[in-house]
Amino acid sequence: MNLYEYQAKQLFADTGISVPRSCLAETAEELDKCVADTGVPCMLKAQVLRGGRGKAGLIQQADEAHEAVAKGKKLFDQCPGMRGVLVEGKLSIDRELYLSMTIDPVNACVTAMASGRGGVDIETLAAESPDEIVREPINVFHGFMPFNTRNLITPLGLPKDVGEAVGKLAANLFQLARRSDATLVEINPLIVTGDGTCVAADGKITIDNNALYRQPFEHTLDEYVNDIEYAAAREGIPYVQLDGDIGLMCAGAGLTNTVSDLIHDFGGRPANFLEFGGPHYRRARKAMELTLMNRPKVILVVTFGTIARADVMAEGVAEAIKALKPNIPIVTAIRGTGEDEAHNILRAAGLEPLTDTEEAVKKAVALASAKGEAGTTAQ
Amino acid sequence: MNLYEYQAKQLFADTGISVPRSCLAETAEELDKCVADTGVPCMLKAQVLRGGRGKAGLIQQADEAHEAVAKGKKLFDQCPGMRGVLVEGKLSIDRELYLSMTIDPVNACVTAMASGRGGVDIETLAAESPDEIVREPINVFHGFMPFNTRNLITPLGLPKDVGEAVGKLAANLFQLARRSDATLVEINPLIVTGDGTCVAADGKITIDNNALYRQPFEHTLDEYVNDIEYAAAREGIPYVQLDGDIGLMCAGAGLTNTVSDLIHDFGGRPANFLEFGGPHYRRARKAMELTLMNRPKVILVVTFGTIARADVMAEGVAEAIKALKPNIPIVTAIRGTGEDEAHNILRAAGLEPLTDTEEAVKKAVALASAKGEAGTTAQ
Amino acid sequence: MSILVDKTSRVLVQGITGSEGSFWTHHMLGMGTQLAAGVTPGKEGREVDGVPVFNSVRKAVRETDANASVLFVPPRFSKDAVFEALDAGIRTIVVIAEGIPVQDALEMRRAAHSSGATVVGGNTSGVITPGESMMGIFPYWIKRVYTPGRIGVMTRSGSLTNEVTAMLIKGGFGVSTLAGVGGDQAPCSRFAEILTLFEQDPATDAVLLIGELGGTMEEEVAEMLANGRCSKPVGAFIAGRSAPPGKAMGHAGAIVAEGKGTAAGKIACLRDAGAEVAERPSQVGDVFRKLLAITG
Amino acid sequence: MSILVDKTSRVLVQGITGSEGSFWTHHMLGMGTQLAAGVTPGKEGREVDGVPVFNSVRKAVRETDANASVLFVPPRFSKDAVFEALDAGIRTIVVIAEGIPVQDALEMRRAAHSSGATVVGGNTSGVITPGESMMGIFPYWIKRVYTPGRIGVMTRSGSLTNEVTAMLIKGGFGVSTLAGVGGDQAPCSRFAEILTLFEQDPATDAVLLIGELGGTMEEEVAEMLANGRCSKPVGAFIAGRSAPPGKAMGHAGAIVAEGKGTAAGKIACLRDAGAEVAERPSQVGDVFRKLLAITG
Repeated sequence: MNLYEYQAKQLFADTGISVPRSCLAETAEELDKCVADTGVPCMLKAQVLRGGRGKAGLIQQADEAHEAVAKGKKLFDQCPGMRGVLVEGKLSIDRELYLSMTIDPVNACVTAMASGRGGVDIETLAAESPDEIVREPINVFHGFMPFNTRNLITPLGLPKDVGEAVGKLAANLFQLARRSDATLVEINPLIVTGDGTCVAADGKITIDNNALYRQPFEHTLDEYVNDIEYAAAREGIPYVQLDGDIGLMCAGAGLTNTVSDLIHDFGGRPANFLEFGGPHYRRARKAMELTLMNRPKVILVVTFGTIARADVMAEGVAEAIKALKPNIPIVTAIRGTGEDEAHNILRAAGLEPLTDTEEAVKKAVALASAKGEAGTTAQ
Repeated sequence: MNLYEYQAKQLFADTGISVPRSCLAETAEELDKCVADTGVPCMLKAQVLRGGRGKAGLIQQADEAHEAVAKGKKLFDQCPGMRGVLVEGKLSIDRELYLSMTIDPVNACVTAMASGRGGVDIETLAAESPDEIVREPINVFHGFMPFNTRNLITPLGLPKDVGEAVGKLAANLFQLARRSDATLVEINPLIVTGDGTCVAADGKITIDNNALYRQPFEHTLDEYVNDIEYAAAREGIPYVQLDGDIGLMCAGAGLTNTVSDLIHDFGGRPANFLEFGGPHYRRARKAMELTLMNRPKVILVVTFGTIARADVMAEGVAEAIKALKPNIPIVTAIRGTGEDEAHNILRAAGLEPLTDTEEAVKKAVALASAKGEAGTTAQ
Repeated sequence: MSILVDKTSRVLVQGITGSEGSFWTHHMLGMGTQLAAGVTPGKEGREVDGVPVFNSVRKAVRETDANASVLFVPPRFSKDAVFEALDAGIRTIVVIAEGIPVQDALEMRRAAHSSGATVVGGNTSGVITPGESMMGIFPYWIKRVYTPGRIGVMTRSGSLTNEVTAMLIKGGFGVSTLAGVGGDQAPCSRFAEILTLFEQDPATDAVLLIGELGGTMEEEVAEMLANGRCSKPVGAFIAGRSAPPGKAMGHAGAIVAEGKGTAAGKIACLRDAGAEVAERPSQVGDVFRKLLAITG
Repeated sequence: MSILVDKTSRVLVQGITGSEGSFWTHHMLGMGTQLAAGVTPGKEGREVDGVPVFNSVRKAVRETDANASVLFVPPRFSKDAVFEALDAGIRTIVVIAEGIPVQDALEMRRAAHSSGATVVGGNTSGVITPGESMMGIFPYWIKRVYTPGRIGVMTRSGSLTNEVTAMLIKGGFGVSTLAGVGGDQAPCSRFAEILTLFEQDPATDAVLLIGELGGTMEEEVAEMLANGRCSKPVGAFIAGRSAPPGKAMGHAGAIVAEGKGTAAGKIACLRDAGAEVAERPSQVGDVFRKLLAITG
């Protein structure tokens, strides 16, 4: 889960990392007060979770108060329903650095990354000038040691006092990443002001969803692009919006991906990625509700489960059909634990229980491309 | 360095471990106020660093205020110059437990120890009922894990809520040991009161002298038994008071012990253990001052140094003789880096430069036992 | 022979008295697994399907010489359970739980390395040596998937494993050991490490890798092959060629970030390194016939 | 052959530009040690006695293939320096500093084990293979102590080592490797671990243990001998028979606590386990003549 910039900066401030003077206007009406509190010149930053805000015009600057308020209002118009506009005092920039903490699953460590070229997109920098990025692995048990600081900071060639300040800040950032279960903490740019102070001008923090139970953050859902993704996320069912016409209801992430690949191979297009295996295998009805929201031409159900028992899932599909009465064909290949009973249940529900995944995919693709024709509608 | 009980309890309190209500009377005059503050019945505990205070009558209890003050005054009389008397509220005792953290150099961990039989001397318990002591190794990188708590506490067979409280307390005690660079943290007894609260009724903490630079504790010197040990400790020179008549000035701990063993083997008795090698090898004069404070019959100097150069130490001995004019014989076996020059220096100072340790020891023993006779006095 | 677990393994079940733990204890016994003991704090003295329960791993190991452990423990307690097993000297550990915090997973992997142990998981079905022993939650009763043989299988997925392995068996092969490394972002064991075990296993002739988009585990295997650090033939199936970038496709580890970890990229580098990659599960039998130069 | 260090070792000096570091760099070179590089943060580009200086161990290792490191670093920075060396892949590390906090020493020892490394020290003169290489601060120029031969020496002490080893040489023997484990309460390597290395070293015929009161390192050696885990003869000298209990006798580790760790107890259990113990340094030659059944 990504945090908003203003949340990230609050965490920075709590960790002793300097951030610009700021005020969050949650509504357009609060802009006057926030601009007055912060003073001009100032920055106006839309608090949305998508990247590339600069290019999208979602970060503005203003030299006068009335200009600031006007630009802030425009941001609210551009992003209806957003979290707010962060009004920040403008910084005097002497230098822009890059600093982040990420996860290295291979070496089982946190990787600290720093660069003397901040403000640039780090992936672009990594592709164009990899030597300008310093990477330092931090042992999770030993913590951020003095030698880590030296390894990370010395190559940046900073003046001694700035280097020391950045080193201390990096150690704090590592602590923050560990303590807040972050998979990414990024300050880009980290501004060195004229008087040598280091200030986090932007902040990006991704919190591990698996650790939210021990973190104080509310799970925000506004990174989902549409209502169905939002609804699925609220239910905790893995779902990704796609643009085809075959509604997928599969169990198991790998199998779902494989079915999607096969659909493409055979000339079809999935309408969604949806996975109702694991803890969700008793929730076929909710899965079908979500799938139908996309108005697909056909529903394809493929499972091969262990704990996610075939009979239970088949029963769920049968019940979902009864309740939701989908007016489109449904193709099933439900296998695994209890599959014989599952097939009986499916037959009783008027469905043909296929057992071969490729055969099922081919059938679904054919049904979806048979425009206007009525398929084997359930019921 | 050992902390006083009142210091240990302050650390406990800072760590969230309950301690009895208390007041430290630093002088007899403060007893009235302390007893009034604490209330009666109360305990009166002499703040000295030696063990076995109970048996020595240095812990008293009193039911009335005037009795408390009188007993406190008596403690001040018994231990002139001591740090103070700790006046503590008396606890209602339901159960007495033992809990400690020590260092295990073999497994490179902190060992948590607990017993359901507190208030008893732990060495006695270890000898008599080793099964009643639970030992749990705590990995210094992983910290006090929940499974450590279970392993330590479950065998004590405590009621669930008490067990949980003791487990939490043990985790805190581990943190305290790590954070304060302690080599021993002991609560004996840990009192479980009638209402199930755990209170540290006594506290013993030993801080690693090598880590004092990063700890807030002042190095207290009143664990030294006499003025010479105190003076040596102030100089940082390793010194132990013994009861013989051969004054030892050696370099290197192992060599000093060996020379002491040889003295015993050949029928003599060292007056002291003193080691002026390592960082002190230029301090022969201070070493000789300390040695002479014991009024030995002979001084024996044995070294075999590397960085502690023989020539420098010989020069130091020669200068010390000039300055201190000891009226007793001095036997030397100074070897190692620069030994040829060392021997010239010693000869110039009127000393015979021996090279064999056993020969030197035998000579010193003979000189010490030659009662009343004048030895080869220096100068 | 086999890797990680065989009929001589004395398996411990942590969390044995829970509903999952007791359910799968029954099935692991049914599969023939030698279950030495179970652990649930506070439940010492009980039995689950005849398996004695202890309060702590240390005691269970002391009393029963258990030497491997499978964890049916909720994700938030998995780190503690793994560390307890490592502390008690166990060196083969399977972690079933899905939803373990990544920072915990890093610590588990690091601690395993420090102890010279192999921790497999989390978010895995576990490890099974068909016909011998099972540490995990496999439908071993589905004979068209769990048939003994000489192909080592390593996978990130559950259902897909059934799908693909069924095709391997259909092709006339069987499985030496099947090891699920799990679908998490930071699994405690990685494909390259499992492949090293298969390389040393005389009962394994070739290895089937069932991979998917995201991460770098398949690329690490390709590097191993390219460097000649594996002499056995490797066949692979990689899911997720059609997945859009930037989205987690079900598994936490299945996300294409910054253009890295695409299924297409993985397939290309595996092929460059000499592996055979099946386009579809149904081709897996042919792939291994080709790899092992079996005609007919 | 030898243990820990020999003429092929490519030695790094951490803290090379300090007064101790540069002084002993000169002497290590004089002894024949192959000094690959030095490290002092901020001093990259300099040379000390022709040895190039780098800012970090990682860079020094990358540029020079150094594979062992000796630390001339103040006690409060020793932990950082050891962790830096381990992180850079160095697996043989000698820590000279006296006065390292015990909690740091525990971490150093634990981290060394986790990495499969050997850290020797602190508070030691180091390790010397006479005639080949030296990582430490030995007066190798005193030929009556540092003569090559086939006896491995391990010791907790500095000056006493000179005293006792001189008697070994006087007795007609020489030293394969001399390793000082140091006088601290929690040394990073213990006698039993060093003895295991000597046991495996074909250039070592027998081992001289120079011990003293305090701790349990001598008892661990006795246990090793009693369990048959060392086939080579062990001779010992133990200092501190006359020391009073409860006092630290110079070394932090030399303290008899709770009646444990007396010199008499150590001597008794070593003898029970089959070691020969000299009462006085002057007897060491005879002890080894007896151990190696040399007549005359």
